[in-house]
This record gives sequence, C-alpha cells and structure tokens, in this order.
Amino acid sequence: MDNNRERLLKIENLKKHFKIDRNTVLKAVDGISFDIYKGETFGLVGESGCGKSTAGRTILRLHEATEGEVYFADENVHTKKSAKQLKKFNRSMQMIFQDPYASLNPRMTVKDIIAEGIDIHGLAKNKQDRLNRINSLLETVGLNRDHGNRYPHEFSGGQRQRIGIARALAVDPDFIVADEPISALDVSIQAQVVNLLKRLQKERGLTFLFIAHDLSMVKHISDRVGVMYLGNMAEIAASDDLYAEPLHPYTQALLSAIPIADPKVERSRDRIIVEGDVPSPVDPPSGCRFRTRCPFAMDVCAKVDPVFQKYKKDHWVACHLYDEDYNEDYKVIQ
Amino acid sequence: MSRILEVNDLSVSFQTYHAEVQAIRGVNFHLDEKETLAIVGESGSGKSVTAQSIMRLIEMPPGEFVDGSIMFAGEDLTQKSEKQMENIRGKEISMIFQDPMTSLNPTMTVGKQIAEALIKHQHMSKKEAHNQGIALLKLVGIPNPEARINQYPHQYSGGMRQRAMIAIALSCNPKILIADEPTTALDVTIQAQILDLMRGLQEKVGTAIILITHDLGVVANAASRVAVMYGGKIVETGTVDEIFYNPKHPYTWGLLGSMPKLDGSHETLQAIPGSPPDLADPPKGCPFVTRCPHAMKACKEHMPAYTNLSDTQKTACWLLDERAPKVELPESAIVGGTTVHG
Amino acid sequence: MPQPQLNDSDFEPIQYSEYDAEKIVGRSTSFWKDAWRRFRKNKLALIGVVIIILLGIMSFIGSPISGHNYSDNDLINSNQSPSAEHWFGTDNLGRDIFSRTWYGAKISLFIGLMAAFIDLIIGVIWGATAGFFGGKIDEYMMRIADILTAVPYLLVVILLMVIMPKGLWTLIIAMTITGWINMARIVRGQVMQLKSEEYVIASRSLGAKKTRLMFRHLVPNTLGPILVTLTLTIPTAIFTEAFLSYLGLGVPAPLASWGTMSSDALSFLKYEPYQLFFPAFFICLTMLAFNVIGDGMSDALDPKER
Amino acid sequence: MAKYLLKRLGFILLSLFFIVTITFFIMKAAPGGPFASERKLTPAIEQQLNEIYGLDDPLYKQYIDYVISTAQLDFGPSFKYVGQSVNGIIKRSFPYSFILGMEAILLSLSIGVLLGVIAALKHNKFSDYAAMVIAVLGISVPSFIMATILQYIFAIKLQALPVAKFDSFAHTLLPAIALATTPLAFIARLMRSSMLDVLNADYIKTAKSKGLSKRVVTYKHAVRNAIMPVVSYMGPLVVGILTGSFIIEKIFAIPGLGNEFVESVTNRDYTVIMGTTVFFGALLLVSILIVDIIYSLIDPRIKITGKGE
Repeated sequence: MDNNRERLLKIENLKKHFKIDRNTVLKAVDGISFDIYKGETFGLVGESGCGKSTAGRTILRLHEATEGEVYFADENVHTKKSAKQLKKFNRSMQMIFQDPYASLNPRMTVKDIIAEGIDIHGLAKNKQDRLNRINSLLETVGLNRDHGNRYPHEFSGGQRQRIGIARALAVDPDFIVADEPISALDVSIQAQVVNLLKRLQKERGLTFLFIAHDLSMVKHISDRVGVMYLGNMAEIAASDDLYAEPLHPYTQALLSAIPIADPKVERSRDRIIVEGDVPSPVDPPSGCRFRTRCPFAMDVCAKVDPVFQKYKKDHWVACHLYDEDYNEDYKVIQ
Repeated sequence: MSRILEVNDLSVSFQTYHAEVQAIRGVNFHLDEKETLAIVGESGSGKSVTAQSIMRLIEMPPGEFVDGSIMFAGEDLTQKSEKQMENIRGKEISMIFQDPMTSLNPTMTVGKQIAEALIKHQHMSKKEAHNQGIALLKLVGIPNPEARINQYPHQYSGGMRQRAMIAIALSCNPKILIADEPTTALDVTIQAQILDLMRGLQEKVGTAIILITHDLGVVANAASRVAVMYGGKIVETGTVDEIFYNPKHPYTWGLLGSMPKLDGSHETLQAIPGSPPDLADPPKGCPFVTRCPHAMKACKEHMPAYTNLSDTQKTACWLLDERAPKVELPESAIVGGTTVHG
Repeated sequence: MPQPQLNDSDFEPIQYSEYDAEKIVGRSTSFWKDAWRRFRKNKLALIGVVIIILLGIMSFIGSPISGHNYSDNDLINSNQSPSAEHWFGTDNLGRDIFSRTWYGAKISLFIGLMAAFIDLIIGVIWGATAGFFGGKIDEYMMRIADILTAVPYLLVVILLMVIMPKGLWTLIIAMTITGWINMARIVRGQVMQLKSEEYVIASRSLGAKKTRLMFRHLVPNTLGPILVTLTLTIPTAIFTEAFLSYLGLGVPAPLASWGTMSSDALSFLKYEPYQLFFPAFFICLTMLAFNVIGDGMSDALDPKER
Repeated sequence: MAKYLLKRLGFILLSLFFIVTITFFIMKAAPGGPFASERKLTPAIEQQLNEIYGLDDPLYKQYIDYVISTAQLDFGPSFKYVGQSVNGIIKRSFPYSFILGMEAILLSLSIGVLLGVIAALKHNKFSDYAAMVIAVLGISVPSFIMATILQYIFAIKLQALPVAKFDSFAHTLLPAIALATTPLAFIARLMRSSMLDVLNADYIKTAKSKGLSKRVVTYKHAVRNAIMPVVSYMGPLVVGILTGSFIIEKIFAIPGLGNEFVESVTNRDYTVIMGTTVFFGALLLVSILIVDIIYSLIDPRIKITGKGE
C-alpha cells in the first residue's frame, strides 16, 4: 500500500438504529468510522447480527442514517439532495447481493434485469446500443448472449450471482458494496465469483466494500479488513497484518475459530474458544460490547467505552488492553 | 477396530413431477467404531440423502431404494420394517440436523423433547427422564440446566439449540451419530464451540460419527476419514491425511484449490468451472467429466472403477489407469507449509 | 464393477470450451408459460374452465333455444315436471325453468364477475398504497379496514340492502362496499414482503423511481396471488347474491337469478323438488368450477410442490 | 398481559363506537327515515319513541342520545312488536342461536380437523382425494342449499328427523350440519395444507430420528403445530356461523337471533336491526379476542404482552 493513496469514501460516526416498538431500539450500527481508498477492497467481517450488512446499505443510502456522515469523493451522501444528484450517486455506487435466488426478479428476462440501470439512467442511445451493452456485460461475467432471453430460474446459483454482478456493472460504478456475495454458494462456485470480482477490479479500477462472515475468503480478497462486533468496529488493519497480529481479543477468537483446511495444522492448533453467545443488539452490554465474552475483561471494560485508536500505521483497535491509561492499573478479572 | 456400518452399492431415487432424480448412485463406504467419517461434497451431491437413507428418514414414495444395502450389526437396514427401525433410531443411530432453529419442536419444552427418547428407549419414568435431561444439558454445556430444561426452543440461542439437539441425539448412547452439516447455520465462534463439544463427547461416549459437510476446514478439524461425493457417487475416499496431502481425484484437487490459502497469497483461486450435473439426467460416465480439466474420451462413456491406492484410500478416476496421461497434483491443491496464527 | 474394454484412443484428452460449462439445456420458459403448463396438467381445473365457458355461452343462447321467454306467465301450464316442451319444467306461474335458468346464469355470473372486479380495483389500490408507503399511512389505512371488518360482511350487505332501492347495481355496490378488504389485505401483505426482497433493493440502488418499482417489480410479482384471490372472490359473490335473494333481498322481479329461483321454489319443495333442483344445481356447479380453477391456479402459480 | 387486554378492549370499544355510528346513520338514511313512522305505529309506541329518541330533536342530539343509551346497553323498544324491547328479544332468542352455533362449531372443528389430518397423512392416496372431494363439495354447496337438501332427504323423504322448530336435540341436528358444512370443508383444507407443511418440518425429522412411533410423531408433534392456522381461523369461523344462522334459522323456523334479525329486516324494524347489529359486532370482537388468547396459550412463541422474556 503506497502513501499517496486517494480516499474515495469517508464514513464518520455512522449510526443506524431501527425502532422495533415504542420502547425498543435495535442499534444495528452504532457509530463506526473508517475510510475506503480508491481501488482497494475493504473487507468487513463479523458474525450475524453485528450490523455489517446494515452498514453497507446505509452507506449506499438504502437506509437513512440515524446519525453520522458518509462522504463519497468528498461529497456528503446523506444530506438532502436533488433527484438528479441522487441519481449520480446511484450510478457511482452499486451493490451485489447475498441471495442469488432472491436478488433477481423472477418475472424479468436476464436481459431486462441487466439493462435496468441502463434504462433508468438512459445510457443507451438506441435499441441496438442497449443490446450491445447487455451482450458485452454478459460476456464480461462469463455468460453468453443467448442467456439474455432466459429467466433467472433457469440458471444455477453461481450464474445468477454473475448476472447480479453484470447488473451492477451496467451503470459503470466506481464503488461496489458486495454484501456476502458468496456465502450462499458452494465452495467451487465461490472461487468462480471471487476470481471474477478480482478480475473486474483490476480491469475497471473498482473499489469494493466486501462484506462477509467467512474470514478466509475476506483475507484472500481484501487489502484492509474491518472487524465488527455488535454494531461497533473492533479493529481495522491491513489484511495480512490483521492475520499476523490480531490485537482485539474478539479478532483473535474469530481467527482462531476458523477451521483451516489442513489436518496437521488443525491438530496442532491451540484454540481460543469464546464462551456464550452474542448479546442482543437491542440491549447491548455497557462499555466494551465484547466484555461479556472476553477472556481478558477488566473492570474498566464495563464502565468506559474503549476509544477506537491507532496502534500503528494502518492498524486501529478499540480495546482497553492497548490503552496505556488502563492496562497496567487494572488487573484481569477472570 | 471393528466395522459397525457398511453401505454397499446404495442407490436412491426420487420420483418428481418431471422425472426420476437419481440422488445417489451406487454409494459404498463403511464406518468403524469410534471414528469420524466426513462425507464432503457440494449441495446436490447426495450427501444428505445418504445420511437420511441410513436413518430411513426418506419418505417412500417419492423416494425409493433402487439397489444396495446398509448393513448395521449384521442386518440390512433397507429391509427393516418401520417398527423395527423405531427401535434403532435414537437408540443405536441418532442424528442432528443443519438448522438448529427449525429442528426442535417449537411448541414443546426442551426437557420434554429430551425425555421422549429416554422414556421410549431406556424405559425411564417421567421423573427419571427429567433428571437425566438436566444431566444431559449439563453435559453439553448449557448453563443453568435446571431452569433451561423447562424452557421452549425459542428461548434458546442458536448455539444452545444445537447443544440441545446433541443432548437429544446422545441421550441413549447411540453407536452412531449422524451429523448433517451441524455447524453450517452457526456463526464461526459458535461453530468452534460445537465442534469442540462434539469431539469432547465422542471421547467420553465413544460414538462413531458420520459428519456431513461441505466445509473442508471442518473436515480437517474433526474427521479421521473422508469420503468425497460428487454427482451422487463417492469419487474418492481415504484417511483425512491421504485426502488432504495425497488426493488423486481431480474433483478433490478442485475443492482444495478453491479454498483460499492463509499463507498470505492473494493469487487467483483455482475455481472449478461450470455447474454440477443434473441428477435427473446424470452423465453416463464419470459425473465430473463436464468440469474436469483432464477429461478423456473414456470418462464420457464409462464410470471408472475404484483404484486402491492404499489400504484406506480408494479413488475412482481414469487418470489412474496406466494408459492415461500422467497428471501431477496441481500446485493450487497442495495443502500445507502454511503458518497460521492461533 | 466389470471393467469396460478400452483402447488407447479412449485416453485422449477432450477439450471443452467455456460455452459448454455454461450451457443451459431446454427451451426458455417465462414464469407465466411455466404456470400455464402446470395449470394445464390439472385436469380438474381445466374441467372447471370448460364448465364456466359453457355456462357463459348458455347464458346467452339458452333462453332463445328454449323457445320460451324467461318471464312469460302461462298459468295453465304451471308446476309442470320436465318434458319435451319444457326441458326443466315450469314454475308456479307456468314460466319455463330452462329459459329462466340461463337468464339467471347471466345475472348471477354478471354479479359475480362485476363484484369481483370492483373488489379487485379497490383492493389492489388500497392494499398496494398501504403496503408500499408503509408507516403512518399504512397504519391508518389498515385500521380503517380493521374497523370495517368488525362488522360481518353479510350483515353489512343486508343493512345496505335495507336502505337502498332494490336493483342489480345496488346489490353489487352493497357487496363491494366491504368486500374489497380481503383483497387489500392480501395485496398489502405481498407488497410488504416484496418491498424488502433483494431485487427490489437492487432496483432502488440503481436509482429506480417509485413508479418503476411499482410496475416493473411489485405488480408483476403480486399478480399471482391477486389472480387466485380474484377467482375465489367470484364464487363468494355468487353465493352472497343467492343468499340475499333467498332472504328476499336480492334482485327484484322480473329479474331472475338462481337465488330468487331457489327461493321461489322453496314453497313447492315437497311436491315439485325439480324446481329447486335446477337453480340449486347450477349455483353449486358454478361455485365448484370457480373453486377448482382457483385451486388449480394457486397450485400452478406457487410451484412449491404439494 | 393486563396492559394487552386493556389495549384490545379499547380497540373493541372503538370499533363498537364506529359500528353504532355507522348503523345509526345508515338507518337514518333509510327511505322515509328510520324513526319516521313508515308503518302505522300505535300511539303508545310513538309516544315512547319520541321520548327515547327525541325524534323531533335535531339529528346530532338523536345521535348522542342513541350512543348514550347504547353505552348503557339499552337498545330501546321494538318498532314492530308492541311492548317488546330489543334487549328482551335478544335475551329470548340468543340462547337458541348460541346452542346451535356451538354445535356447529364443534362439528366443523372436530370433523374438519380429522379430515384434514387423514388427508395429509395419506397424501396423494385415495383417502386424501376422498377427503378433498368432500371438502371442495362442501365449499361449493351453499349452506341454504345444503339445508334444503337435508330437509328434503331426512325430514320429508325418510321422515327420520324433524323438519323444523327447536324442541329437542334431534331438532338441532339438521340445522347444525347445514351450518357446519362450509366451515367444515374450509377447516379440512386448511388443516391438510398446514399438516403437510408441518410434516415436512425439520423437527418432525428430529422426532422420527428419536425413534418415536408414527402415531406419537403425528399426534404429539405434528397436529399440535399444524392446528395453529385452524385456531386463527376461529374468528372468521364465528362470523360464518353467525351469519349462516340468518338463513338456516329461517329455513328451519328456529326462533333464534339470526331469524329475528331477518324478520326485523323484512319488517323494517329499525331498532331491532340496529340493536342486533351492534350485538353481533360485539360478539364477534369478543370472540376474536378470545381466539387470540387461546392462540397465545397454545403457541409458546406468542407472548401476548407483545414482548419477549
């Protein structure tokens, strides 16, 4: 990673709360901040319910943010915008979805699905131009033009996922949120999709926010990785760095929990197995969200929210263990 | 080690609206005492059908045993009456399922669901079964079992439900536990807890486990032997080390090559092109022929026989025929030499 | 397994183009074509369609081919059993029952179709609006529907029939005044569910306008349940008409419907059961036909195998 | 729980208020006006009506008075029958309807559920088709036609059962069957499809894999879960039975509330129409509340406090 990288997105203290009923608020995303640089893949990992998908959708303004700002190329996405300005954002920021079966309208032909962005933004000069664009998109994702007249249910999961990618590419975006794009696919198909995404990134200079719970895939595809826990960001680091030197106890537990496809390694590994379940985001623990399951929990963790701070270059963590004020004075309570 | 289960040439088909789907076609494997056999494959490869056939949980019709036998304790399970099977299920062989959210009855307390098997097979009284239920919940690591036993499944978290399922499955000390994707629906940290629990219990109880999964990481973690399934057939089987370090079938290579390496390489993954075969109209020869980079003319027409590579490893591939071109194990499929944190 | 005889040429590698791996066999079928194919396989539903078509034709040509007018009194020939002259017999005023039956078919089918159609229009607009906008709008709109359903449907219809002047349209209006609620609920439920489907979100993220979301994504995907509900609304309307006529609140004379005919025949049940038989039979047949069509459609449109 | 009940009660009262308002103005809009003497009233009644409704008062005052007297559960006197109050008519006739309705509900529930379970267990076999043919026929034959058919066969031709009136249990059989036909058929279909869903559920596989017998799996695990949609159908069922009673009671000459309602409609006995409408509305709303409470008792996932643990 070079020093003169250009920032594409700046997410500042982003919060998204859902009101469940009069007295209950689900704090899906509760104040996260990070930057995404041009041309990189930023991986966002965490367990189900940690708010990673909500974060992705809020960044695209598919949800209105409860608090906080999202800047895309130094323009604020979440301030009120004219329809025209919003349309411009829609063209530059796109999304790829998790469920290849639910993400394509079953009543539309593949051609019309892919062309949706072209139609909305009036990108095609005429019918022939529209068809040419569709065909070249189909070829880009490894399908052929005959497929355009078929309906989604005739395709396999991996093929459908590629149709979804072609749809996103149709408007020529700069930034794509890939929301668990491979978790519903079989292993051999996952690799097809990941390879395609990497190739497209190289060819088109795309920037990705890659959301997943599969850490090994995230490590493979991402330049930098953010680890989320219960709506908070626990740690952000360059991907190799994160795997080599995970700082946050949650990151450590998460890494140690992934089974590795190597029997010898598995046999010799010492696992950190965290006890218990993820608490409810409706009523999260005070202080550090992870303290109820953390093997190193200290008194201070229940009282003070850990600050998200820089540990070294490109490596940020929110944990009192790395807090010079605390870690010497408080003893481990377990 | 003695053999407790032997599946011979098992074929199961389903009559659907459109066609006959040949879900598994001549499956052979065995299970020894106290071992863990992993059956790996992608969705539609027939691994779940195999598991449910052993338990005889497949509705017939539309399902049908076309051929083969399942030998357990010297008797063929495919020939058993429904009544006879009732005395085997839960007592000799038990099963846990993929989705703990849906595999417990929502309108019955967890305690009652554990007690059912105990009352049926161990002839316990309700009171004894209740107390045994508390002991079982404690065994699988559910905190405060005295209170938890009277709760309903929706009051449990996903991980706890899977623990409760394991408690039910192990309640009568079965000889075989079939675990059908037991961790797929769970989060990574919970998955590690459950795998750990299963390993611990296996040592304590001495049950043999058939572990159905698509996750090679889980296989490496938990299995002693592996059977690789593709298109309704077992294409390769061997000890876990043989499968990971000396695989001979191109599909196994593909599976291993599709996995990202943790050694920091960001190389392109070795994807398997194309999609799995349609089992309503399965290929005549090797099921992998349409996606195999080394396919030969013979593969199209004839299913290869198993070649015994060792006492434990068997592979069904024409590449192992002496007339076939020699193909080296591709680099992408080489496992090992990685340094891992943790 | 016996080893096949192979020679060296069998071990030559074969190459597949990329195209092969992505090949999809079979003809392309749209959802509707597929549904139609499934529907056609349902013999019972097809018979239902044939019955409805025959009833429709007969409602137009039945009266002319009988050679009698539906309203001509012929007191000398009253209460006659079926004969060559009067195929279904005559009623107490000597009117030809065959002719009346088909005239009644016209009225009953018209009421059924019209009521279902009006329910469809109001229900879809109401339900789609509530479901699409959600929030406060949805809450108020559905609260109104809740209150309207607190009074039983038939009770409302009867109340309205009491105060409105008798007539065909009165009946239809009375039936539709709360009849649309069921349709509205179903459409709302569908729209709510579809709104959060990933393909709708995908369209939103592409910058689609509300009209596009509505007509390209939501409407085509709710059409199935709407059609099924529609087919099941028709027999309800036909039943309601017959029910009201039976109570003497239906279409006024000289209009004849199957309901009024059954009601008229009731007094002669002991001696002239055929007078009740024909209208009652056709009411049941029509309801049966629409019900099996509805069942067939819901099976065809919901490919989850039953 | 208490909070929930209070909220529901509030909604019931609100709905009833709307019903009262709507019926009042509908009746007001009736040709000739509801309280204007459309028919010859005895001077005594006229006097009474004027007193109670203040028929000479402005509309809003009449409306307020009517709401107040309704709130005090007083529906006023009958237009048609001298000296009879609407309350008296309801009190006299409702027990007949209640007994008949209960019989019909029990009949449709028990047989409907049974048919549905059998059909689902014998999925795609003869019993399934037979049960579903019965169900489709049941839905297609309107209750009044069913009633007439039953009367014709059992009372007129076979002379096995009384043709009409309400004097003994035997008298209730035919009307109860006629009333139960359609809901019975509906419940059978509902139960069948719900049973088929449940039988495919994972927890049924779990129950089977424990070695439980088919009988135990069916009754202890499947039916209890499958019956949920039938329980939520209880509300509409009450409505169906209620409105069905209008015509069935008329055909069988049973002096129940449904019959009174139809009579009052033909007689344009406005106060009775209004009174019974409000009474039916209240009955319905309360039964739906009871159904919801029963539902929450059967399904542990539903907590009627509206909140989890």
